[in-house]
Amino acid sequence: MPSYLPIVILGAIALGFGVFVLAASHIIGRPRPDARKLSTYECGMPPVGTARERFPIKFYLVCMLFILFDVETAFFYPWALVMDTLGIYGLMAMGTFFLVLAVGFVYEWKVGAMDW
Amino acid sequence: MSVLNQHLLSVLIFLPVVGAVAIALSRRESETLQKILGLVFSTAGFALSLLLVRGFQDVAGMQFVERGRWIPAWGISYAVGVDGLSLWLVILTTFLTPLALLGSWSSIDRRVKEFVVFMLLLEAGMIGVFVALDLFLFYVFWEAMLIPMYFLIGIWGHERRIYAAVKFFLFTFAGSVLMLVAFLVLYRTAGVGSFDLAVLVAAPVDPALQVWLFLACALAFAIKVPMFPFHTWLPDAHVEAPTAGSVILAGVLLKMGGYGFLRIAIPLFPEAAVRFAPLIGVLAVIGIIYGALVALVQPDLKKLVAYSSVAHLGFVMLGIAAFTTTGLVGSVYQMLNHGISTGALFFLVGMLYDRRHTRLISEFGGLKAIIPWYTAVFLMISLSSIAMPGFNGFVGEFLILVGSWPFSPTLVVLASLGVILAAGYILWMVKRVFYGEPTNPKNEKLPDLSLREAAVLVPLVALAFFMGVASPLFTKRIEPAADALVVQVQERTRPIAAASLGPVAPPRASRADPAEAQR
Amino acid sequence: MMIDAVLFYVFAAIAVASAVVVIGQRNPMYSAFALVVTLCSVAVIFGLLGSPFIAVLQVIVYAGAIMVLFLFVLMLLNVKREKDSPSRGQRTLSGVALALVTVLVLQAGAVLLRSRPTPAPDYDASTFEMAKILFSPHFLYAFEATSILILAALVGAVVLAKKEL
Amino acid sequence: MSGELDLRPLVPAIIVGVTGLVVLLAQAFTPKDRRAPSAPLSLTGLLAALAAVWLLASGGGRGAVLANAVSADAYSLFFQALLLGIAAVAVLLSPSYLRANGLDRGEYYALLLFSVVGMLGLVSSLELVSMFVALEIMSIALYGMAGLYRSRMESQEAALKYFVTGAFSSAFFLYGVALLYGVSGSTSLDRLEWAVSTLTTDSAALALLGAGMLLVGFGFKIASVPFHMWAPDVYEGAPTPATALMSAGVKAAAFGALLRVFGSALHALAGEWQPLVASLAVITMVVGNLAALAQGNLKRMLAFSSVAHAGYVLTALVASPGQAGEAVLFYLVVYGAVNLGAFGTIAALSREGREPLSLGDVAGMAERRPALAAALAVFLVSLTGIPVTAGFVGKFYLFNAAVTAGWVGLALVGVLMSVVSAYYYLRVVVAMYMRDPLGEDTWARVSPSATVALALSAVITLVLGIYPAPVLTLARIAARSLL
Amino acid sequence: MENPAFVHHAVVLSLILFALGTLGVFLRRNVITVLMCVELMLNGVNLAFVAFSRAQGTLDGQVLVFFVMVVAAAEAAVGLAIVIALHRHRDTLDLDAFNLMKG
Amino acid sequence: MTPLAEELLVTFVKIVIVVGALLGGFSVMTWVERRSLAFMQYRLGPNRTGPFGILQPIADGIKLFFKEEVMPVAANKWTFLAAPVVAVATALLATAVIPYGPPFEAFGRTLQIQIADIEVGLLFIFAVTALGVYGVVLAGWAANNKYSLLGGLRSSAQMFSYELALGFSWVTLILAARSFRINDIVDTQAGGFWHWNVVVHFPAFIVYFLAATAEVARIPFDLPEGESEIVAGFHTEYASMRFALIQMAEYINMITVTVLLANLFFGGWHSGVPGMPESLGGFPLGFVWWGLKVAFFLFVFIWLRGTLPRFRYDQLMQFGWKVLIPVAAVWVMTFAVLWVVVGGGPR
Repeated sequence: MPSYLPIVILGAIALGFGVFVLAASHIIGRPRPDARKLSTYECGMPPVGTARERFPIKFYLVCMLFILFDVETAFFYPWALVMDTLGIYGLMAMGTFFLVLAVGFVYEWKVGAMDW
Repeated sequence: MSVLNQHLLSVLIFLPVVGAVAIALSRRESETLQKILGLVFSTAGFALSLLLVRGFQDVAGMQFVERGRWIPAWGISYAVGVDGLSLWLVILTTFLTPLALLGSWSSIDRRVKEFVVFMLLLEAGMIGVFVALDLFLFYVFWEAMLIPMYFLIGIWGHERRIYAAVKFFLFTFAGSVLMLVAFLVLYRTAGVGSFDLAVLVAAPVDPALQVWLFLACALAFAIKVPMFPFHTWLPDAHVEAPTAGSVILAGVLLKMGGYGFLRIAIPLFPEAAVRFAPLIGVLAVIGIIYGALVALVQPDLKKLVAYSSVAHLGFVMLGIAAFTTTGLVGSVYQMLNHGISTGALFFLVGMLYDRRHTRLISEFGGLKAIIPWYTAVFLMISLSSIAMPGFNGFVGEFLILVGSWPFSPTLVVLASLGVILAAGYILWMVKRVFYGEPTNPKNEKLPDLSLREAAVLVPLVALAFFMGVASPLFTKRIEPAADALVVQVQERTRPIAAASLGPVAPPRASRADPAEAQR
Repeated sequence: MMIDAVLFYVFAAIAVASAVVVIGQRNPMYSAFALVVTLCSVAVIFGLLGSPFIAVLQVIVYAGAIMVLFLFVLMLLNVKREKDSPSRGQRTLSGVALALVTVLVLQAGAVLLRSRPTPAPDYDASTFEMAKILFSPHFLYAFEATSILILAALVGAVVLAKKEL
Repeated sequence: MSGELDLRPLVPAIIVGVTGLVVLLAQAFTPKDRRAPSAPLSLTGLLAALAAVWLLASGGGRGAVLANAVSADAYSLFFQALLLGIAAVAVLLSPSYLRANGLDRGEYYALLLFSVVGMLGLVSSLELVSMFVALEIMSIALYGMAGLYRSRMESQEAALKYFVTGAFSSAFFLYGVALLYGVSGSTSLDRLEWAVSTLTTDSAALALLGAGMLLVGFGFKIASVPFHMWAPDVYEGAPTPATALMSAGVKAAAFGALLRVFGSALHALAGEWQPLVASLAVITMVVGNLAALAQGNLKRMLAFSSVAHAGYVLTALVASPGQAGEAVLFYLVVYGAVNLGAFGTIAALSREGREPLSLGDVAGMAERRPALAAALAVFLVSLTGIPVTAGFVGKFYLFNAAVTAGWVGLALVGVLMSVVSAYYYLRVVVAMYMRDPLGEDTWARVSPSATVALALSAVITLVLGIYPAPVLTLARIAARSLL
Repeated sequence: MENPAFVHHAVVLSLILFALGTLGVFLRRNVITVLMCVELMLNGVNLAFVAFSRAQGTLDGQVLVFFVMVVAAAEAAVGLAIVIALHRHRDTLDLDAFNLMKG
Repeated sequence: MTPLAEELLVTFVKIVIVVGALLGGFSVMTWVERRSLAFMQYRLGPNRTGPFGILQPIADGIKLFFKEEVMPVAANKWTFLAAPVVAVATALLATAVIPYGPPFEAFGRTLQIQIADIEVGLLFIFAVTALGVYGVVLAGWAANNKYSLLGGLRSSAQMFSYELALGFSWVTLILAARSFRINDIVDTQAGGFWHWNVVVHFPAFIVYFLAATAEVARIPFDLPEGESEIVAGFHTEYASMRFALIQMAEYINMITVTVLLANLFFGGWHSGVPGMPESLGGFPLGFVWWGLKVAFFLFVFIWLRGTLPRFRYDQLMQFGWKVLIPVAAVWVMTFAVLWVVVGGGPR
């Protein structure tokens, strides 16, 4: 049996569980909807406009930083795995990589991309 | 040979360039200085070019040859030299340039610096074309002089100058790029790894291919000449160009087409040349008659002269197409004549234009009484232009007609018709402009020739006479080269004529030696 | 092996179906969701092809990071549906593109199916081996260059998106 | 392992990259009210890298290092010198333009340097993935540069269009790499060359498919028709010095890689891809030139002209790798100098967000700015390909290569299109020299650094037109190391 | 390791994904959707690399996926930054609307 | 019974055990948390349902099941419904590769309560957690409520910001263990508590602990909810079992990170005292040590909640980016240098 098969089974079970629970509650629950209940919650006030408004660019910047540094960590994992066989060479290779991105990090910091 | 003699041609080419650079570096305002400098440099060039005549030997083959490595990777060298075909054309160039500068002394009144610079660069390019012995070098000069000419027409020309300049440029450029491709194909098929003319002449090219290559080259040259039906750029360019531009254009630039045939197209592709000779001859005669007829009806002096050029150069092409020694000599001689007489005519028209700012024949009349000296010069140049015996034009056209007789009596007869027509349009024009009563009151106060103008015209008139009288002095230098060319072409084409009987081994021995091949 | 094959075809079908949704949806939000599904299915296929590390990476980088960025931007900019009626020219263009791509795909697919390289020799396909290759001198240049690439993207994105520098 | 770890070939790229980092940090640590010394730093870095190239070259270059991933053979050294020179000139052109348009930020220079790192990598990679990463570094940095003009919508649009087409083409490039990897089991060019020379029919089809996709990817980068549609918009919208870098540098680098891949690694398939390249060349020349005829905007006109020039360069690719290499290398030098000059002239006159873009803007330039007009005229004449300018020698070389390979038709199309191009190039010359100026001369005084840049370009254009032999020899040596 | 039979089908799947992405780039007008389609194309590339890696029995293909992913991430970051920058000027993401420059 | 069927059976049993334990753990945790918090705050907490209120979670569950389902009309129906499913599914999936307790001998084979032991175990968790963000994003977007959307953005931004630090904190462990398998990492810590990673990789531990706390949005990092600013964050509009699922996911995640904490940094099932017997009367003692550690850290989370105030959102983000990530990254490089200098750890 392939080693990953249990994961697939678990995944199916997990999804099934979520769906099942929702479905069960849907069957059991007694919906008595009215307009007020179904309106969007806005601290008791009638909702103003739609929620789909524009939000600060900050969120984009931080997410952008995240994905770029995320791929950096993606390189760290295999490196950590084989670091033993690489020795000084691996250290230098990753050190250079790291330093370049550290400069990027410092730049972002200074330019205020991480200020909230 | 002295050092100067060894490098004489290079000096001739680069002296104007040096002058141009020097003038370009001078201050914008010092216009007189620039004019004087231009004159000094070009006159010096002329003086030096006379050394060529002195050192020239009346034999075939290149003289004053100079070779230097340039782009060795492709077998491109800086190779220059003169022979009988090019000698006088070089002199003509150096001769006309100072005159042109002098002639436009006062008529060019803005951006003088650029004018002089472009004139000198143009001179360098023209000399380069006439002395280049390497196809690449030839092409470089051929195209390079387009630019100054383009500016001369476009900046200092008349009302429709921009249109004329662009048309001139595009026509000649379009023609020459095809020539470039032809050169490249030749380079590849010849497989000698060299652009040296002599080497390439010695390497035979498949006749079928020759046809295409010849056509490509011939197109470039025919446009430049210009041969009918590629002449349409010429009236525009001539009319719109400033006087100096017209003079150089008519006097030298057009010769490059004919020269190209003699130096490039025919020696390289003799079989194809022989095959197309009848076509060229016919087109040449059409040009003669067409040019004359159109000139006849021109109301504009400059246009009339321009169309007369088409006719005159038809003679040149006829002589070339005939391909006899006499015909070739006549063609070369006629090129010189045309340079002098048409150059002078453009000067004269320009001088009139400077005075009246019009070139319409109808604006004039009875000028003989008002400006007698001018009239006298005009008359003499006109006679030269219509090939009056005693003048240079006669010698050239006579040689051409005689030389072409074996080629095609019919064409000769038709061409003779052109001579008569030429007499017609020129003399009619002279009559309308100079004779009769002064009809236009605006002409009454016209001044006669100034000293400067006289200085421009006198050498031309003198030369027109001299060349009419002492033609052997000139032709004997041309003859050996022309003869050698004819012999060479005949040698090359004979085996082809016999090819139907079976393959004939090309005479390798003679081809291995470039100098031999030239002869 | 049977299980592998079954799973492969199941997830391949899911991948293609959701990819069709990606390009067929007018609402970019749904396209994004569908793309996440495609990416995850492809990740499973990576696993089936014996590259668990790549599979995991696919989820981490694509699904977990890149697509989140897409969703963020969609949410931030409040992207609406595409306009319903493309112009005639566009429809023609789409038709032509569709036809062209279909033909090319059929051609290329045939080529791909025909060209079966020699069966793989026995080799150690562990993540450890892959990591060794990744950090071998052969890829050293690409690896280090990657850092510059990320840096350039970082600077470029900040320069473009930040309100004030 | 240490033997393989000879990093000397990478020194120029490392210098440039480190300079980029320094510039970035300098910008980050410079207070808001002060200006970071970005331009001098960048220039120093580029010149240092140039010196490194020279040292490498005088040491005889290096073969492949890093397990055949990168090399400093004559070919890549030639390109590296060229690209560094182009970048240096672009840097010289930048400060005055950036200041005139309020864009004077260190990020610009950092991105410029990063893109140069990418270009350097592109020409020295012997391996498709390194090549791809380098290509992406270059592209991504340039996306940023194109969109740098934040207050102008055109600039953002340019960035978008460049980005979308760039990303799209990268995907094609990559799929091509994937297919070639599928054929050879490796992305090393030498392995690929070996694999391609021992193909079965089925895998040959696969390899060809890969090569085709690679060609599409490169086609976008060199802006050959039909992958050119981004070029005019991007060239127009981007800050002009960036456009200069794009047109000169990107094209050179992309051709450098293209030639390496197709000329040497995939040469066994030449019979198959050459017709493809030839037809690309023809439509590129025709469409580029005809489209340029219709342009009123100088930058757009130059953009289409650069499309057309990609076509000219492609004509040489049908020749044997050696000869094609020589011709392409030399032409790229010429083209680099000329395009830097042409765009540089526009950039140098920029003032307060405006730059001379119409024929009316340059009308009568010859009387007001004779030297500048003369320089621009030289560049345009060189683009046309008329002798005593380098453009002629370059085109001569390209068409010679095509003719030598037996593709006379290609050369014919090339020269005829040159005639067409003469018309639109000359229009600018006409405006400058033969028309009267309109209104006051409100353009900027050309700054000293821009003067140096323009003079350098003009001198190179003329000198290479008159005496090209030394550079030709270098190009030949460089191209030979490709074989 | 023995090759499962579906390796070649995986390559074809990669081609299909790639083609669907290409098609999407042509069909969709929304910039962000177009970018997603490019990601889809890159994903097809990744699949091709992995499948070929398996078929060829070399691990290089997997390594290449790394680089493709980094590039995809970088492209997404820059591309979306451009989208945001453009959105600041114009309240649309329709590719056809970006036609300031014409000629 | 064929081997395959046997394996499948074992797998099913494992899955049932793990999922059941997690769901049970979730219920118990809610009770424990409420009671403990109450005690810390000098109140009683739920004490009516059953002895000590122990049946409270069941009551809650039943209540939620019968609760009325409400969905705002402006919401995006399928996305709205998908969000809790995604949340709970990813939370459950992440537990697949974690070993719960030591391997032990039973039924003539070596067993371990671990659903799948795959090569890239640790990264699998990372990947699935990364997918967990979608639950939040979907929920926030689908409801079409300003608070939900902003809350969703905030939560997800917080999640991936700390995910980065979390990911970095594992790198040195992988380096030392030369493996992604959690079992291998646990095994490197055998032979005494000074081998525990909390000692060897102390900075990594700090980073992990803080990042994990933030990742599961526990106090002091529970910014996604903020009654005063964004109401209940991304799940403002959720009620009934949909809400329960989201809660469940959060608690499962919390259990996951706690189990990981015990496994990765505190020696897992290793006692930490040399010479301690492996098993007592056939019962593997590892379960005891392991259980104690997990229980302790679960309590620590509650404890923190009872004692600490919460950050401000800007502080939270800045802390993540400007402190945690640099520290984690620098530690990785430092450790690598040390590793090379020392010449590598024991193999």
